[in-house]
Amino acid sequence: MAEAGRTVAEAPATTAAPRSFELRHLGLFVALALLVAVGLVTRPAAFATADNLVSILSLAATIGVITVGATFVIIGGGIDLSVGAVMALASVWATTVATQEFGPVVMAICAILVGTGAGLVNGLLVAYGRLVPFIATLAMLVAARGLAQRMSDRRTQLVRPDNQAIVDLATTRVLGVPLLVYVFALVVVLGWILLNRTTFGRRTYAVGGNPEAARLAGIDVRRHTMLLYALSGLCCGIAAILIMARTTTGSSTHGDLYELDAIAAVIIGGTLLTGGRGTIVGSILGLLIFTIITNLFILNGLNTSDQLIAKGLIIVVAVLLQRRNLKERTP
Amino acid sequence: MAEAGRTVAEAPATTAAPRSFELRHLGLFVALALLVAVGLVTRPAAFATADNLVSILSLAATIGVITVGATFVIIGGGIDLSVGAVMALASVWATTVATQEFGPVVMAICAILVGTGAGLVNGLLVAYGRLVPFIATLAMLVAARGLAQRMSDRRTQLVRPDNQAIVDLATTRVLGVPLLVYVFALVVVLGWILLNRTTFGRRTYAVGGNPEAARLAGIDVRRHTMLLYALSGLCCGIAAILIMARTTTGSSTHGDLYELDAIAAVIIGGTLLTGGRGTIVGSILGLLIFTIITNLFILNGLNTSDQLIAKGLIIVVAVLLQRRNLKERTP
Amino acid sequence: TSNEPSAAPAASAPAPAPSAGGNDQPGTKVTIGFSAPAADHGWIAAIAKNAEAAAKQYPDIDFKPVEPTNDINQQISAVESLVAAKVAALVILPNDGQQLNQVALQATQAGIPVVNLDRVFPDKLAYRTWIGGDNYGMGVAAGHYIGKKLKDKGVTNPVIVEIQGIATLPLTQDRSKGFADALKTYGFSVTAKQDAKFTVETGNQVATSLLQAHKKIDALWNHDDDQGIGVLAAIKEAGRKEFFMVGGAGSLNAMKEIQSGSSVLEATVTYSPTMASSAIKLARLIAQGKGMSDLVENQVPQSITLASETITKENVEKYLPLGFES
Amino acid sequence: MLVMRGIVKQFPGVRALDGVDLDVRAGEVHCLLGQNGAGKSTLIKVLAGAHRPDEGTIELNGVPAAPASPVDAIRLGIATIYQELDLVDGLTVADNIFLGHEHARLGFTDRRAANRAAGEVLARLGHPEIRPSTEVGRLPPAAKQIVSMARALSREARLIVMDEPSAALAHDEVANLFRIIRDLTARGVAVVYISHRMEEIREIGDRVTVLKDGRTIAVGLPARDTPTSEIVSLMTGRDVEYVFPPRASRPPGEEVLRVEDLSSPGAFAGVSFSVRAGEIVGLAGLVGSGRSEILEAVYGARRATGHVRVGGRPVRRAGLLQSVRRDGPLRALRRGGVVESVRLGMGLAPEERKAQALLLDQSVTANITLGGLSGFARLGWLDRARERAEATRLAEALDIRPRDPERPVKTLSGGNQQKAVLARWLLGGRRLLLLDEPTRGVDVGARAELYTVIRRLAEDGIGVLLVSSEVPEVLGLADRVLVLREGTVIHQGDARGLDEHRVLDMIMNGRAA
Ligand SMILES: Nc1ncnc2c1ncn2[C@@H]1O[C@H](COP(=O)(O)OP(=O)(O)OP(=O)(O)O)[C@@H](O)[C@H]1O
Ligand SMILES: Nc1ncnc2c1ncn2[C@@H]1O[C@H](COP(=O)(O)OP(=O)(O)OP(=O)(O)O)[C@@H](O)[C@H]1O
Ligand SMILES: O[C@@H]1[C@H](O)[C@H](O)CO[C@H]1O
Ligand SMILES: [Mg+2]
Ligand SMILES: [Mg+2]
Repeated sequence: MAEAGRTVAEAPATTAAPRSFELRHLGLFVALALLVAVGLVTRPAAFATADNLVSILSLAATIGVITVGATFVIIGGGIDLSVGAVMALASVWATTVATQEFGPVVMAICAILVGTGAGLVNGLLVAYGRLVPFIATLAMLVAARGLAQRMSDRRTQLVRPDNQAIVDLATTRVLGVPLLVYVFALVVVLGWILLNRTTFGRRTYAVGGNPEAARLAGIDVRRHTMLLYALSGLCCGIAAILIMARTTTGSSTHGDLYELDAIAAVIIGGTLLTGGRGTIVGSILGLLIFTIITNLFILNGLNTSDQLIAKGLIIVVAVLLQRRNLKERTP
Repeated sequence: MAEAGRTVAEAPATTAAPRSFELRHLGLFVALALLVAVGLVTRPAAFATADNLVSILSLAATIGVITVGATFVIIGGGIDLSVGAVMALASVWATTVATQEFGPVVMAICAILVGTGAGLVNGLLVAYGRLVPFIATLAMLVAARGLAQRMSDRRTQLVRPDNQAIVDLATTRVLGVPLLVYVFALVVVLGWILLNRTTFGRRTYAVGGNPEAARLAGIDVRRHTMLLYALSGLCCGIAAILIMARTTTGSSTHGDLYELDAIAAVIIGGTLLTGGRGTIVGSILGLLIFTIITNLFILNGLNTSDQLIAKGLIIVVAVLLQRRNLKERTP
Repeated sequence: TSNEPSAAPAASAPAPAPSAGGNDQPGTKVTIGFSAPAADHGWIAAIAKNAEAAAKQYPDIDFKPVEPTNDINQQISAVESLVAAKVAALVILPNDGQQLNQVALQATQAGIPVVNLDRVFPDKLAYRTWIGGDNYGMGVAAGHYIGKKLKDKGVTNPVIVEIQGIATLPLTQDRSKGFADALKTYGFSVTAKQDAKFTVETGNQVATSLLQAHKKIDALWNHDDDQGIGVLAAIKEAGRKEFFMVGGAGSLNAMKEIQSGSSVLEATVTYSPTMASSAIKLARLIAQGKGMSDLVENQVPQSITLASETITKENVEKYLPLGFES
Repeated sequence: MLVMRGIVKQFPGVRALDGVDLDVRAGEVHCLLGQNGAGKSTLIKVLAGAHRPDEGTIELNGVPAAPASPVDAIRLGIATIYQELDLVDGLTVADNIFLGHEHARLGFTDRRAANRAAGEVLARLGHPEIRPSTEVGRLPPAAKQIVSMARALSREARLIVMDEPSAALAHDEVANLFRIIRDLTARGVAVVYISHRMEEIREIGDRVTVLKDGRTIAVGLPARDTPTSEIVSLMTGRDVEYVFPPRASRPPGEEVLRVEDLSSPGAFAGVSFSVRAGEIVGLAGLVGSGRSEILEAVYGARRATGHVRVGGRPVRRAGLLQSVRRDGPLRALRRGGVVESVRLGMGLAPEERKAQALLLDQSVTANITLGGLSGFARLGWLDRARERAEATRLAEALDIRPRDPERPVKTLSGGNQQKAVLARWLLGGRRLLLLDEPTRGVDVGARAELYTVIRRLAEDGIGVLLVSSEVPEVLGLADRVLVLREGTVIHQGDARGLDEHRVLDMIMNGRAA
């Protein structure tokens, strides 16, 4: 049943805005602008520097790549809880002694294959095994972390100096911006194109919005669903490369709780958990809001407890700002 | 006009499973039975003892109470990510020096009020503030943890010896079973009655299954939604009492990741994340499956990594057992 | 740095030192239960491994580890199951000493001696012996290293940054207190502190933003060498070199960095996971009713606090064999 | 008894109601007529408290009454059967009927009393076979419609509003519905009745109000005496020829579909027929006679045994576990075979538009092009301009209103949504169309256009398999008719040799021609 709304429905469309997408993003932009304003006021010197901007983008890059994949899965009516664990597994696999032998390119390919493979397993379980996505990917979360621990013997695996090329992604800058930010940007752009300009994207909305209708319209819903999870896994693989670059390590502890962060970014960005609606731009804006909040707190030296309280309040306020545009959710 | 063939609702011999609820539970029972068999084979002496059963139930009690509340929220089409944090906050509030002054009864009442209050705030945000439940309760999660840390100054607060009555819930046994297991059982029974034998329960299914239809039928969907979250908060308050009893402390770290565990139990129990369907019995069976898996691991002394891998596989197998009855799952 | 490093037990698979009194001679067979938090980072992983390795050396130990978990509720059940199995002694590294106090007390009351490892139970009735590191002392050691060095350089009003571990652990609070107290003796104080979660990634994230917040830093103390890998990566990424850094715990990786002198990491203060090996040995002795043969007393002492030592480029050679892998 | 004056309701970008008046007397059946999108459903939602009007007054028995919510309206004695089914699938029939006014004491439900009472209402509706304890999600559409009605009847209402209650019903069911309506009016209950079927208006209606573009343009016309042509031209603003387009003169071409011995347990058995290029084959039968199921099985969307061949070649099914056979008989046509069916040129316009066909959140364009997306793409890359142009062309051809192909489909009126469903398969590239109740909820004017379109498709060489509960529609449009009864074909023959009376006789009494 695709139409089960998860929010209290108002009269079906009392205020249905015909151009709600732009408006919804407007709300996010306002929230973002407010945060920037706070940054400018509280830490004028540190916040508005190009350096800090780059630093925010670098912080956002890893999870940002994952968020792109998560957006697809969620629009397609699913959910992927395994993202953080799959990224961890990919990072561990790519940094084993055996893999590192073959140099940075093979390491990168390894990460991507492991990520995509795990995603494919998720996809098979959900699409053909008919497991509820929440459960299938939860199982993958648990198993992937276990496997990562096993492979690494619970050690943090350093990227060897001769595979420095991986780490260069974080340290080499072009026009003052680290390569990994370009990778992030590229994934976002490709994701946007895939979602908005291709049949794959259109089918993703259909599969998530009304799977039965999609099926009767001749879409291979199962295959498509499987591909969505594989895509999410692919993104985890790419993210694994970025986290290896940033931390110079592969570790079973990487990506802890990414699933929550990624889903939160997607949803604050206006994608419905029930599927069928959403945008990449929204997800990225949502993610940036979260990242900037944390950055601001640290710049201002707030302690974690206060950070948490403030974060809760800010989330509520940010979402209230776009509330009006969300009124017409699925009835 | 009573010709034959005028029936619109008679299924002559449809193969559709007519009693899917029982069947679905059957799948869970089979999974549970298999686990018990594994326990009996691997650890014949330790597993099947009354003592071990009690220990499983004590372990399940805290999160079990929370799961009851979560079942309501999810059937009602929502989600509550804040359960663990709210429980932590309630436990901290109830163990502050100021509260402990007034003795165990006031402590218990305090925990319940704090839990219900936080739930009510969730409910107000979702129902009247129109926030997406995922975001509203995520904000509450974050804020409640922060507040709990702040109140406790990040320290673990011991239940004072003169308030031992709280701790007695865990230590006093009636017929060999600790009191807190009775509390758990009571909450389950009351929850079952509320869901299956009252108008509140019927309306919960309606609100989750088709909120627009519920509204048109004259149900105050918002008020009902708000009450569902308050109910979940109430359960967190009760769970806080149990965790104080078990750990003899209030702490901001209590209930970490309970949200995932509770939701997983509910969903493995056959409740749809999209709302409108589900049972308390299923949730409790789901929870017991998880708890017994852990218990088996403890008894068998498996190492962590292998445990995680095994756990992932077991989850998949357990759910495949009930797969057929879940065809109408979230897309 | 008072102890001779050679006197400390070796990090991994330390061979039982042939000691006086023949304490290592096989005695009555004893079952030792072991419960610790989930091995989700190097230090805890080293704890688990050291405990297991120590147990393996004694044919008279039947080692019974239970599922490591970060959930208190589950650790309670795990310990309960060990009590129910009537082990001869228990070694417990609790997620939180206060929260596990009750079960430890129950175990003790059931006649099972409890060796409390690292995070301490508040109630002395709850355990027979405590062995652990000196968290306050660790902070003090780091504070002295930083304070002295800055004083020597003649820096006034230095920017001192502290990256803590998990904020809600009492040991974190102890470490910070020791650090602040030691710095105070030089007239310095901590400029900014943030907590990470003992993982590489969180260390990296927190450091990235802290480096943005403070464009000029004089010294940085990071509580934990595991998360330190991430901290160092962030520092390299930002290309910052103007300050020096002190680590915590004493991982192999940190020692190598110190030895190579290629990064800002100049020193680390120890908090050695070898304590787990010792804890198993103590549990065995207690269960078998023996004392520590190097001591005069007939019984194992009630508490043993390891000293926190400061490892620098000068002495790192000696410590390398003790470093645990992150 | 009910007086509505100057009702205005504005949606973003649309003025759905622009000053509507309505007078309803106690004990009468008041028909509300209007084209698709005229504002009928919006008006009754205002009356039911589901929408709040921007302007206007409502009086009930001389007392101002403006229901601010559905609860209010129910309290005022207004019960409503909505156009879109408003049932909760996860609850039982009895739970649904009494939702919001449960049989309960102190909040505790009395299941037995509820089941008994539900049984009584259903019996009164002539459907004792619908069990009160059945989950509503398991019922076919027609049975759901009955449950919806039972719910309205269970409220002791003074005014019952019915928004296209007969759209999901077949002939005999409609007769039954009318019996109940007469029962009600005899007891002084007023009924507001919306339907696009003129003959129903004639039979049951007392007075007629006509809406056009959100305005009342005729009030209180006598339902029985006003000529159809007058009503239709009031509604549409022009004269509509309400006749079926002439059949093709050319003989049909080669077979595009051949069905042999198709059976699906519990639904139908031993069905064999074929459809030729340029031929329209109609399936007539009662609700529950298995017509939809046959369509689904042919389409590969439902398990069945037997042979299905399309375009002379066997249909290959793309199920995961399915072995592909080059030729020879296919067994176990599995779900999941739809992909292949669509690839081979089939298209199904299903019966339940909301559940089975529409992406409610998506634009009209996205909905129309969903079935033929690859036609607008090269290597997966969409040509959006061409896509939009094509969708706009079809929207115009079917007169989908409002004329904005970027509007979300959920903001369209029911009839316009139905047209969007049909438009999907008119895109081109089809060899065989399966149309299940294609005119459900479509207004008279648009219906005539639709008939022309379907006929023209046939002339272009497409085969059409048509299911409709309106026998005249089957007879008027189809070249050949299959009459079904309880899952078996009892008659197969040329449409010209049949009339409505004979078909009804066959489907009701099982008498083969
Ligand atoms: N929720 C909504 N948001 C925006 N526009 C709407 C909404 N609901 C209806 N409309 C518009 O209001 C107008 C009237 O629609 P309504 O559903 O009342 O028509 P109707 O007369 O019932 O038509 P039909 O015979 O097709 O059911 C249409 O133009 C429709 O597009
Ligand atoms: N109570 C029921 N539970 C499950 N399935 C049912 C039930 N009643 C009917 N069905 C299924 O629905 C079918 C009939 O419903 P349906 O209305 O789709 O028939 P139809 O002939 O296609 O009529 P129409 O063309 O009006 O839709 C039955 O053949 C049966 O398979
Ligand atoms: O878990 C913590 C950290 O690993 C720290 O570095 C040493 O103390 C342990 O208890
Ligand atoms: Mg309508
Ligand atoms: Mg049908």
